[in-house]
Amino acid sequence: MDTFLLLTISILFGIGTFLILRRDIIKMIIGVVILCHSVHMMIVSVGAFDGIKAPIIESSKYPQPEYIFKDSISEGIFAPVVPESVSVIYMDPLVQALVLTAIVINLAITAFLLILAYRIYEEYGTMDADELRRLRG
Amino acid sequence: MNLPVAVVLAIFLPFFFAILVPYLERIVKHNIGWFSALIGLISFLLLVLISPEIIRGEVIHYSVSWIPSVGVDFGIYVDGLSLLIAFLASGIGFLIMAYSTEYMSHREDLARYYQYILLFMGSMIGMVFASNTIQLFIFWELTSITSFLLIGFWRNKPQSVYGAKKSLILTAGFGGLALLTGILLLRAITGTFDIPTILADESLKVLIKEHDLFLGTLFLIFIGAAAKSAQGPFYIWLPNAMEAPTPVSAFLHSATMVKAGLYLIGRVHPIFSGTEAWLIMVAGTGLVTMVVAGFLALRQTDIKGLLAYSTISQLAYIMAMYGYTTYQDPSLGVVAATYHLLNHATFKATLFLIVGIVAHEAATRDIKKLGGLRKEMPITFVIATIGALSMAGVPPLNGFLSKEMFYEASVDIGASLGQPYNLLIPMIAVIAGVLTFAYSIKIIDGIFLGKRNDEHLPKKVHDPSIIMLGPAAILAFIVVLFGIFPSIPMSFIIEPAVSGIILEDISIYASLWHGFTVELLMTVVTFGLGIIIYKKYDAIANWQDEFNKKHPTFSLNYYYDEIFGNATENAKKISLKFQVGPIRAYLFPIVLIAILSVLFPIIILSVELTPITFNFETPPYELIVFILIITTAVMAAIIPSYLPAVIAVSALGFLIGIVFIFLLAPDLAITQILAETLTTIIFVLVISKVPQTFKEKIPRNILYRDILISLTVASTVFLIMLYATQGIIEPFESVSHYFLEKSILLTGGHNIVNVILVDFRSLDTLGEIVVIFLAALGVYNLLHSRGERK
Amino acid sequence: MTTLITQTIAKVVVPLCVFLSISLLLTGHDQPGGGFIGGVMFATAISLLYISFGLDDSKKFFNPDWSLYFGFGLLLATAAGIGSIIAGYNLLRTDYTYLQLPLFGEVELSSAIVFDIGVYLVVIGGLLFIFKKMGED
Amino acid sequence: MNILEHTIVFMIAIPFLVASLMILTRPFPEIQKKLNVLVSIVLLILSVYLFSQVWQNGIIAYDIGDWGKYGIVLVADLLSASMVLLSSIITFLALLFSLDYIDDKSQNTTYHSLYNLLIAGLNGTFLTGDLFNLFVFFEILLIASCGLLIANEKVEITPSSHKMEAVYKYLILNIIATLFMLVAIASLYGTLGTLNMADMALRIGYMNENGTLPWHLIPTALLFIVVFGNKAAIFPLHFWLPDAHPTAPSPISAILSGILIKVGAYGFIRFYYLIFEGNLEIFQPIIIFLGLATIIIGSISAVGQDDIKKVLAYHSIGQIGYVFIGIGMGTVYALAAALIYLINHAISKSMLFLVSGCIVHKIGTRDMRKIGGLSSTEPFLGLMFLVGIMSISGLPPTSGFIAKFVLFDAGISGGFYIPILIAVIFSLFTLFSMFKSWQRIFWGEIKDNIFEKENIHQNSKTMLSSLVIMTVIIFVIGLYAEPLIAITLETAEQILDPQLYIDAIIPGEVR
Repeated sequence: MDTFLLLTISILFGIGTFLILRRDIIKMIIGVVILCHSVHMMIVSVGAFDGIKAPIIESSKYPQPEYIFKDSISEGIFAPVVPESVSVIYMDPLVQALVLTAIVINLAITAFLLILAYRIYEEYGTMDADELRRLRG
Repeated sequence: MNLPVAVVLAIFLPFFFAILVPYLERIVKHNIGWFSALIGLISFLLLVLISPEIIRGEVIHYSVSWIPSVGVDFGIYVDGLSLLIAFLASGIGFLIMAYSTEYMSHREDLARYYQYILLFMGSMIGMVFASNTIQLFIFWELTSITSFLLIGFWRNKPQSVYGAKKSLILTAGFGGLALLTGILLLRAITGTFDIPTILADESLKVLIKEHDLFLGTLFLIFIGAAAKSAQGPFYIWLPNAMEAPTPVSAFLHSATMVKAGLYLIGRVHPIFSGTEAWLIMVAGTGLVTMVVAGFLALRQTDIKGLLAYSTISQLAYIMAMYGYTTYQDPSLGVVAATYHLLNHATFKATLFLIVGIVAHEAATRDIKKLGGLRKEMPITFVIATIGALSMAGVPPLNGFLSKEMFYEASVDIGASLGQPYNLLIPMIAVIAGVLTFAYSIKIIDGIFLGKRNDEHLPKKVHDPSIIMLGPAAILAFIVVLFGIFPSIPMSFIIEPAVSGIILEDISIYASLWHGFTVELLMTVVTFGLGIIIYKKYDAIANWQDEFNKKHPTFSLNYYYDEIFGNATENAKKISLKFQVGPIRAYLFPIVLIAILSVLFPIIILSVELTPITFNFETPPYELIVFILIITTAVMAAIIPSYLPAVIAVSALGFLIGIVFIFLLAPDLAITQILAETLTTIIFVLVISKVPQTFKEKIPRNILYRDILISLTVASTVFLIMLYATQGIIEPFESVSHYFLEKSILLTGGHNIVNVILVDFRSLDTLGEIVVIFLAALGVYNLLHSRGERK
Repeated sequence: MTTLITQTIAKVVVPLCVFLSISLLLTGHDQPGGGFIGGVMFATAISLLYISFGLDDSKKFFNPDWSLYFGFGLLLATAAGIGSIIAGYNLLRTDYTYLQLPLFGEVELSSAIVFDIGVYLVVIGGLLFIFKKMGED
Repeated sequence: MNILEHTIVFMIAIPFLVASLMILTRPFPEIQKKLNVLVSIVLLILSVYLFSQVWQNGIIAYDIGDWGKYGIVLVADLLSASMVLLSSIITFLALLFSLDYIDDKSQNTTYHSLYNLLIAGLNGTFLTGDLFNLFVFFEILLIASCGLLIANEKVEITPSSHKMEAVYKYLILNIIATLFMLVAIASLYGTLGTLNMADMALRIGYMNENGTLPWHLIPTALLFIVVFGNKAAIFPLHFWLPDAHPTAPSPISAILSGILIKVGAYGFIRFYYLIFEGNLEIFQPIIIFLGLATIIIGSISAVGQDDIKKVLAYHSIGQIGYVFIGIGMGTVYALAAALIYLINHAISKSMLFLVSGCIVHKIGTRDMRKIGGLSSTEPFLGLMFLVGIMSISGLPPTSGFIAKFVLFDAGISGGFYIPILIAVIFSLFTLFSMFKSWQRIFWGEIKDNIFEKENIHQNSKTMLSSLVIMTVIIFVIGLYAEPLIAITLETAEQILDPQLYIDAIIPGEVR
């Protein structure tokens, strides 16, 4: 996988970490958003194989099975068994599906968090997270 | 009747009726006391029924499987020792409940009172008959809890609350936990909870004594017993327990519950005794406690307090005597201890009942306000004198005999230990005896002799009715009877009990007059010194008061109050240190654990970092996007004003959409861009309602620290991801092959990402829409939580 | 934002977006798209409507109860899952068939579409519910 | 077609379905309530059935959509089935309680829907056999509990500012933790090529045997401490709990404390004893250490509180520490003890929160400095509270005693003397602060003004009945613990043999 991409992801993670340690609630939420972005890209980048096409099959309706799906640990075989001749041309679809789910979940949570921030402003009259200390002790 | 059934009935009858008491009380009203007393009597008679068997030297042992998975049975084990304590519990219980019918006002919550007492009685009987240690512990803790409830019977008095809490912490808490741990250690050594098994097996006993855990086991079990019997540093709970109604004090805190610890010592005597640790711990604690408590008893002005300290001191006699066992003579002291245990129950209960009567009639318990009541309360006076003189060890009462035996045992043990103990231990014994004698006189002199204190006493004071005098009279009669005819208790009670402890049959001869011996000399010295001490006491008391004023820290209660009284404030300080409020402080641990989780394997486990391949073949246009991503992220971080920062974040989101295009993920790119649009809209909606900026001023050092932390986290993540993106380890293959291969075949879909979402992993998608659903409901709740409250 | 220009644009764009979102939903199984993407598209379109006409004004002619949408959507998605149990399979099993339609030729019909419509409705309902509530506040 | 074969999935699908119905039936509040109670009973019965099936037939694996291990698999082994059963009991009783306790307006709108989704989240978390799916259910749990935290009680006891603050802290800390979970999942998938937990266990076991386990899987596994530790509120990840639990409405506090923090303990057991079973010797000392630290901080902090629900919340922290030392010790007996402890704490602590709810309902304050002498007017509540604190303090004859006894016994027979010593010492603190709180509330002088407030309510019979049921459970376990101990021992044996779990999902394989 592209090392520069990994570096970008890590730096984004670092920036996100820096932001969630701030006092400003909006900055914290921005930090959470950035962390989410970083994690999403991370998941996509661990995809099992680097293809050259998006995982959308254009061709035949019924492809002939090429892989063997079986587990035989005693022989050191873990499903699926991919023959030597096969080279995968598609990107790993699973990680993309996972990230899609994660994006949606994080969208919902960010929305909730933002409105919570608004309500906190209403209650406390400030955006300073350090002022949220009525429950200490 | 089947004997085990009788025993089980004797245990559970009180429990059963304790539950019924509140309902019965609605029917029989204030006569509930008599009803409860009847239960006590029935239990007593059931025990009488089985006593011939025990006197013959048999034991009743019967058990059923209860929690077999951990090897705990429910069983009964009746021998002389347990029967003795059970007789005390049920017999004195009966007398106390009868006495209480008159003592307790009808306005009190009688149902609760008798309920607790019956519960206690059942627990006590159950405790002594338990055949395994866990069962013993269960009933043991039940007695502590019922004691707690009874001490706090008058719940709105602050002293009751304090006393109840103290007794609970020290007996159920400290002692109970120590005992439980000790029991578990014992089981770890022997592999069983069953008491008769351990008692019967000589090889086990040898094993225990040679085991590494022996000292710990003995220590913990001893702590449990000492806490219950108010010995050593744990004595402090007993004086405060006197806040209970006086019959309760008589029953629990002198005659029965505090004997539980001694019972336990007697029970484990065959297991642990004969070792030096046993001698030092048990006898040593007893000897120290008897002197300290005797001394403290002498200076009490509250007669109930005086009796409390005297109880501690008397229990210490018994404790010391049980501890007197050396390698030479396993039964040394055991007879005397068991006999004194019985005697103490009789005379101390008598005295408590008298105190109850006096306090009831004269409306005070302060010895300075009392005095000269002998003419008005002649019968009470006689009974009280019998009790007090027995405690003082005056012949021909039973206390005299056991005191003599105590001296004898002390001399013997001293002799067997050699210099300097042959003088030291008898001396300590005599000092304790002197103090006992002095405070015994003080009770009689303070209440009944001397001048009547008209200033404080009510005009008319008289003997109470037969209901209150009866129980005390019966106990006093026993005191005299056992004193004049010591062979009665010896052959019927003490012999079986002692043989239950030393595990062999024994025949004891005792008589009131046993010739001129060293012990008799010691007794005479005791009486002489006792009178002198009592006469000179005022001087000692003054010195003591001075000392206490100068050194307030020289007291166990001081430390108890320091620890538990100020516990709330101290603990609050600690909790404030951790629960500081700002969320940043709570986020650090998460970040730190993340960092540590990478450092830990590298440093502690010193794993080898396997070589990896880097890939720097990035097209320039992608590089530009990466640089833009970082730039926008940094802008979002450093721009103080919200709107530009949000726009920067939004741009970042779109750029990430472009990265997804590079990664050949069209669905993701569309989703990312649309989701970013929506996020931005909500962001803008929110920041339009709050101030446009906050302008946090970050101190230099915090800035550097946070940057350092962020960089560390970033490199942590980088390191993990670098290895995680090295591809799937041989010989594994990704399950993605399945989706690529089967998608069209099984679902007919060409867009595999979508197929995974709606077919292969549709539960994830269902979960994801549930999160949206929940977010919508959550937002509703958020916005409506203020509702009408504004 | 409630200017004539934006309103005019909205009048054109919103129906287009709605149409696009429906087509994204329906073709999702074979092309990029699907219930979630379609739903977000729809939500974006309606939020554009809300923004350009103002929430209060747009309520006059267009005021659905979005909570019913996401309630019904989840019901549909779960029911689609349970439907496969009634059909004798495990939960959320999907199947497909090819239909010969006169105009379109051979069309793939997947049972997953029901589930996807549920997703679509929840996304629309949930996101727009949040917008509306926040906007009303 | 046998519909009962699908019991395992109904535990999740029915609450989903009902949650959507609750939104659609908002105009009919009475129907909502009755329907929800009915569904709770059905779920309770189904969870009993599921448990009995697992008990008789062994581990049940259910492929969602029949895709085998490539899709998402739900797995009911003894551990997850008993956790589901426990959560059904607690949620049912808490629901009964909340019917008359929660503000009517809240109930008509979102409460029942959120409640069902919380149940679904719990069941899903316990049953899922897929790591990413676990993440999804964690998020469901998170948002559902946040939504419920801000539901209103009939008594206006908690200012909404407190609720906002508590939710904010709870949410942020959990979001960050779950993001780390995603990092860890990414790392695991990138290395192993699977998300199925059984498959992962198989592959890691294979690599352990061949000595080719890549080093970065150890930090990845340690990252899960953040995730599960945060759910379980172990030190130093517990900071959200003392804010969130007291702030929530009492029945929700009961669920949060009773069952939600157990999700973390469950996660620890599942993750380390299944997937990283071969590397346990690295993790066990860490778990014990964290458990002890949790006990110490929880027990000490609890002593210093004046707020009755805060005392209970801090005790939840302390008590979860005991569960963790049981998990860390890792023998069959110790794991069984940890489970017993967990079950006991779930029931006793929920009951205590419900009793405190009754007190709040009646008196309108949580501050113990303002309450006193309640036992003369509320003897029944006093008794219930006493039973609860006896159980938490580990006094016989309650279930708490059995729990403490087996845990200490397991520790001592396993040779863990120092951890057990610390645990014993700090259970004294538990006893002290629990009984002190009881005395402060129920003994002492009655404060004059407590009954004069306007917003006091009588405790209804349904509220009290759920307390009574819990008391009965506490005593039944306390007096006849054999079935529970036998079941948990069997469960622990199953946990310690991951091959059983793997076989159920990937049949026919020898590891």
